[in-house]
Amino acid sequence: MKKHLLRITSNTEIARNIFEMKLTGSGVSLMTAPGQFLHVSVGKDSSNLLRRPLSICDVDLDREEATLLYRAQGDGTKQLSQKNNGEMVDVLGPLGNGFNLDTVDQNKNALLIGGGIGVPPLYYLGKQLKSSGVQVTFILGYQSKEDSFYVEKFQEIGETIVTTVDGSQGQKGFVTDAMEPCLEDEPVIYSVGPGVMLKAVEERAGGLDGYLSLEERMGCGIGACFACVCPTETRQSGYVKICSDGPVFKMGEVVL
Amino acid sequence: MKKHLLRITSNTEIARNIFEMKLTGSGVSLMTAPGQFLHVSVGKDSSNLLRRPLSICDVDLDREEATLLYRAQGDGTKQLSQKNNGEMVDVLGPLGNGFNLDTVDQNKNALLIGGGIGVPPLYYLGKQLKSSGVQVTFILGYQSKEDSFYVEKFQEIGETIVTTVDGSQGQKGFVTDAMEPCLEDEPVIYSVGPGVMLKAVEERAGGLDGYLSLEERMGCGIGACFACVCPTETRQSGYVKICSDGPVFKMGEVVL
Amino acid sequence: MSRLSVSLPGLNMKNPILPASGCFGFGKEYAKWYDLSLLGGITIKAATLEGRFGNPTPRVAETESGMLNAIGLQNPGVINILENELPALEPYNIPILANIAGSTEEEYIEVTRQISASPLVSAVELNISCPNVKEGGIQFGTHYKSAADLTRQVKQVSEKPVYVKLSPNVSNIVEMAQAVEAAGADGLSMINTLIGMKLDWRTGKPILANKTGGLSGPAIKPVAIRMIYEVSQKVSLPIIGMGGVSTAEDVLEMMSAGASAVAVGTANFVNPYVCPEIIEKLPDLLDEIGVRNISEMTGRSFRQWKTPLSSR
Amino acid sequence: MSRLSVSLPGLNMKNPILPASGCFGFGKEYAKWYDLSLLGGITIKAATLEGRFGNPTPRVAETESGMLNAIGLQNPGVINILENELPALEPYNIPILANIAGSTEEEYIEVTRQISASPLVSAVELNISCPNVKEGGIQFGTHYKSAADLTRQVKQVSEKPVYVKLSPNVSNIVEMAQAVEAAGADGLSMINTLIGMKLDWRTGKPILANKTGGLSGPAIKPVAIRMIYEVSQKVSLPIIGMGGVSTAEDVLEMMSAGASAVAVGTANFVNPYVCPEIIEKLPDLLDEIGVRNISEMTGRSFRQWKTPLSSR
Ligand SMILES: Cc1cc2nc3c(=O)[nH]c(=O)nc-3n(C[C@H](O)[C@H](O)[C@H](O)COP(=O)(O)OP(=O)(O)OC[C@H]3O[C@@H](n4cnc5c(N)ncnc54)[C@H](O)[C@@H]3O)c2cc1C
Ligand SMILES: Cc1cc2nc3c(=O)[nH]c(=O)nc-3n(C[C@H](O)[C@H](O)[C@H](O)COP(=O)(O)OP(=O)(O)OC[C@H]3O[C@@H](n4cnc5c(N)ncnc54)[C@H](O)[C@@H]3O)c2cc1C
Ligand SMILES: Cc1cc2nc3c(=O)[nH]c(=O)nc-3n(C[C@H](O)[C@H](O)[C@H](O)COP(=O)(O)O)c2cc1C
Ligand SMILES: Cc1cc2nc3c(=O)[nH]c(=O)nc-3n(C[C@H](O)[C@H](O)[C@H](O)COP(=O)(O)O)c2cc1C
Ligand code: FES
Ligand code: FES
Repeated sequence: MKKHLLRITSNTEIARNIFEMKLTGSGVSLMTAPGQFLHVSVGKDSSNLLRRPLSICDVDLDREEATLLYRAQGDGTKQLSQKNNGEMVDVLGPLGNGFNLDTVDQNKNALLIGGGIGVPPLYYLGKQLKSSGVQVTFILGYQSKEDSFYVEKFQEIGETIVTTVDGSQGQKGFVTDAMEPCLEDEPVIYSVGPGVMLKAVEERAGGLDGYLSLEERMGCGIGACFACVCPTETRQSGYVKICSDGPVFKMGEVVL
Repeated sequence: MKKHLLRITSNTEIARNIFEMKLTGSGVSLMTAPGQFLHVSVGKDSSNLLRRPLSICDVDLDREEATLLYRAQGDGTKQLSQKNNGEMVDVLGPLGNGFNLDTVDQNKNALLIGGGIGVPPLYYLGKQLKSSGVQVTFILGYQSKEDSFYVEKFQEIGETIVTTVDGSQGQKGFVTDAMEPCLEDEPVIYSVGPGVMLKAVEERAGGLDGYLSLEERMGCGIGACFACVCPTETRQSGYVKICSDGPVFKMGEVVL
Repeated sequence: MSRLSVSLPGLNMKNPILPASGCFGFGKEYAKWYDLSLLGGITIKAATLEGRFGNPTPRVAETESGMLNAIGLQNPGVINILENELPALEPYNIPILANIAGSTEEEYIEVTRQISASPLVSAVELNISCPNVKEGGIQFGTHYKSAADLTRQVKQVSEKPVYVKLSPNVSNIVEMAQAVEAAGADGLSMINTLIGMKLDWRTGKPILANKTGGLSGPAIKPVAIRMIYEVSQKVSLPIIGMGGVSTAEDVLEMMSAGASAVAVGTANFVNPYVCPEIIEKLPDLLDEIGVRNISEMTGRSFRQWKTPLSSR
Repeated sequence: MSRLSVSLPGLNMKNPILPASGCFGFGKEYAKWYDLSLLGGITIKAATLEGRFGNPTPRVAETESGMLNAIGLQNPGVINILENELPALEPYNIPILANIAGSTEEEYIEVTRQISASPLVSAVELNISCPNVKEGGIQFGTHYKSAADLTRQVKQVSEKPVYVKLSPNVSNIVEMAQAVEAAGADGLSMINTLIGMKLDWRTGKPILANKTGGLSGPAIKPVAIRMIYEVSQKVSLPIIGMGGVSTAEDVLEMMSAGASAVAVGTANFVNPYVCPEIIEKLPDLLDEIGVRNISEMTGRSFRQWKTPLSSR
């Protein structure tokens, strides 16, 4: 595992408080599995000690460029949003285990469901699934039109259904409200978002195969501090560590 | 009293670890008295809480530009040295009371003695004394040639004697070793430097009139926290606050 | 009554913000920066019976997100304060909380008697938690019995409500708070500084002439929040919270933990305008979370968590 | 013997740096980052008799220059540790300090008996200072008598030297240290975390599910330095210092205060390479101040200040 200094090539606000940051450096070549994350140092000095886990949203291996999308909400992500092109960002990664792509065969469909700031990793995942011949459908949930991002980019990959809580774009409601019709051809489900959303997705999925990417506050990000555990009934230990055993787990594996 | 955001117009290393920083902004117009200082915020966030007191080295009132010279030694001044042109620096000031220029009449001479990083304020002082018709002599003490700075600029104002501890430039020894011959015409003395040096200067001065600028670790910089007191026998309170009563005191006024 | 106003024994404040003792002198220096009548109140620097010079310098050192101080209760003595310092604050017409220290019980009592009699003083703050003096101070603040005894005696002579300022350097802050509550305190101030130290790694010597000093600033805020939270559930006294507060958000965090008013110390050195800036921002934050009156914030955290709350 | 080597009871270390308990798991995660044999030693995560799941999440929160944790002693239990975790550390051939916790005296004793018997364990560290569990932990660490009793009993069964890990959440750290010294401890580890708390100002709710947590990181270093300084002058036990260390300079500061070895905790999360980077830098710093052997640094501060030194 590695620590890298990556150079910012762009860092722009693409929706309300949502930033797209592009980073370049030799470390990018390791970032091949969608669903993995980078543990990003936000401060210049010691007042923001903890790194922020951010999913890899896209990777251009030829240009050695990785894309992160993040919401500038707290202290750390706000600092990140103020960094300029040319500045270096200290990241650990890629960390964790990404989505298992082997489980979809080409004839199957995939349904990718993302809520809010859980949307980013689905982009890299969607691209890879598509290029291996899978037909991909997205359901992307946002608060409102102003909070939505990357919708057109998703549409380039596959059918994209947008839901907003206030109905200002796409369907009014939650991602789960849009799932029903997409389940008919028994797709493999991939979902990223807050815990409550994942739980609802799992319930709606009614036994279909799927993978969920979990979020939790992290310390080390590499499996050493036990900050990010999640109970499971399927493993003897009784828990998994989201940072190193996950963040992606098979549906049903963990207790949400 | 005021807090200003000044813009860096240059920040360059002019000798080993010695930086010259030029700052511009409307606040500069207040910085008319040599010997005053700015209380400079060094960090972007809260890990370096305390401001650093730095003397005003020069002011160009027309261009609204102030010059600071500082040694990048500790955490805070090192951070300062990494700031780029265009960045803003948050300063309080001008703070404290500067040198009393009224006490020298034009026919008198002035002897300005500075040690190490005490040298900077003597530049602005020397310029003002000269322009009011006083003949100015400098004794500037440095560790070695590599640590010396601004010598040519001082020479433009008046005779400049340099001492270095290792003899690599000017006379070998301390500033006090060079004082004797300069005392003949009974100059008014102005001195800035570490406490031990000021004490030695006061002793050598043998009763001549003079002013000393003191250093102490500061909290508030404005007289409220009592961090920077110095005992005195001439005031009823028994102490002075260096930040607000000083940093410049008449020789003999404080107990060094 | 404005939405920012709070009311504590002796302290009717138009907003919950007051500078912390020792970080604001006797006010006159900051009066050069802004109109002090903007403040909810002022805590003045500790008064002792005689004037004190305090500790040798250096008296301050920087630490990560904090600072150490070992001023040593320098002040001109109670008479001088009453004659020369307090009158200057009269025009601002805001409550004044007089911080009191001493080496002996007798000294505390005498200073309280004198200062609490001043019409300019709204309440006294019993500093039994100064870590930077050899006698008095923290020695009273780390033993329940001495703290309670002192409180009782000071209450007997005080003409104004008495806030006891607690030291965080104790094993059980709740017992300490309960002891002074039982002894008759009208309120609590917490926390004073944690005892800390910094050495120069090159020489191995302490930076402070006094060797140890009091740690303040954002670094200690989590300790302050914890202690205020714990104490506020177990006593029924109002708490003036302090320790690392430097933003309006910090103020609301501390009130949620159980404080009824909030004092700002070290942050004044970082930004002399910090108090009025915080006061100005508070209404916006209250709007953001839909709270009408700031006094509703006090103790929100445990009300929501349904923890038994014996206070207020 | 290299210039960085230090020798403490049971711990012959080629340099004074070891990761702190709970911040390094059982080593295997960091083994993916660098060769663990570079370390002076390793402190493993607390072992209890049975496996424990620990507290609900969130378990960590960020504070200014620090963090709060409330892991709650999650671990797979002593048998599992002996069978599955420790053997993986054998190849690195460095001393292992086994951190031990329990809810009752009996549990501490039993865990010590089992773990101290392992040839892979060089010494045990008695964690009587965990603030994040309801039973055991800090309740032993804030009462002199319970701390001393526990130490005495654990010493009776331990086949290895015993370090007692002290809590900073006490009124008098020196008395605590002296109590465990008298009870037979071979060394001290200090400090564990300060108890702290953080609330979300918007909701008023604690960030940690456990509400309170242990404060660690640079914010607490001044408290650690002060306690190590005070204790090292009043006891004759070697001290493993910790609390906010993140640079080689911090290591030398802490040794100057009186530590004989230094543990690094939170800083591992900031930079997984921090321990080897510190170790690499130490010789340069020693050169800079003209010190030949790092062991000479221990207690420099009070040697220079001519304070009576009863230790070492
Ligand atoms: C595996 C993983 C992948 C993620 N991917 C993305 C992404 O691609 N884009 C994105 O915007 N966000 C992502 N998140 C959430 C992101 O980590 C948090 O939004 C971010 O850490 C908040 O930091 P802050 O500085 O804004 O908040 P602060 O409040 O300053 O954060 C304080 C501390 O809390 C932690 N924290 C706060 N909120 C969260 C949260 N929701 N999840 C985890 N830790 C939190 C921070 O990491 C930090 O340690 C991901 C989280 C995980 C676990
Ligand atoms: C009135 C006055 C004028 C000064 N003018 C200049 C100047 O023009 N150029 C210059 O280079 N230096 C000047 N100094 C000294 C300068 O303030 C310190 O060198 C500087 O604060 C050190 O900060 P640091 O970040 O390098 O050190 P750190 O060790 O990171 O500082 C930690 C803390 O200690 C304080 N501190 C450390 N050393 C000193 C010191 N020698 N004097 C006062 N505080 C100290 C810092 O201000 C800070 O609060 C002046 C000092 C005073 C009191
Ligand atoms: C320089 C300085 C001087 C202080 N003097 C006093 C004092 O005289 N009396 C007192 O009760 N507290 C004193 N304190 C403690 C503060 O009032 C406050 O309790 C503490 O600093 C925590 O708040 P903060 O983190 O906002 O500074 C002093 C603190 C500082 C930094
Ligand atoms: C996430 C985390 C888990 C910890 N777990 C333990 C533990 O199991 N046993 C123990 O004695 N100390 C534990 N500690 C305390 C550390 O060992 C150390 O004493 C403390 O964090 C101070 O050092 P630091 O500031 O370098 O982190 C833990 C600390 C952290 C941050
Ligand atoms: S964040 Fe440390 S174990 Fe996952
Ligand atoms: S620095 Fe506060 S009184 Fe001088």
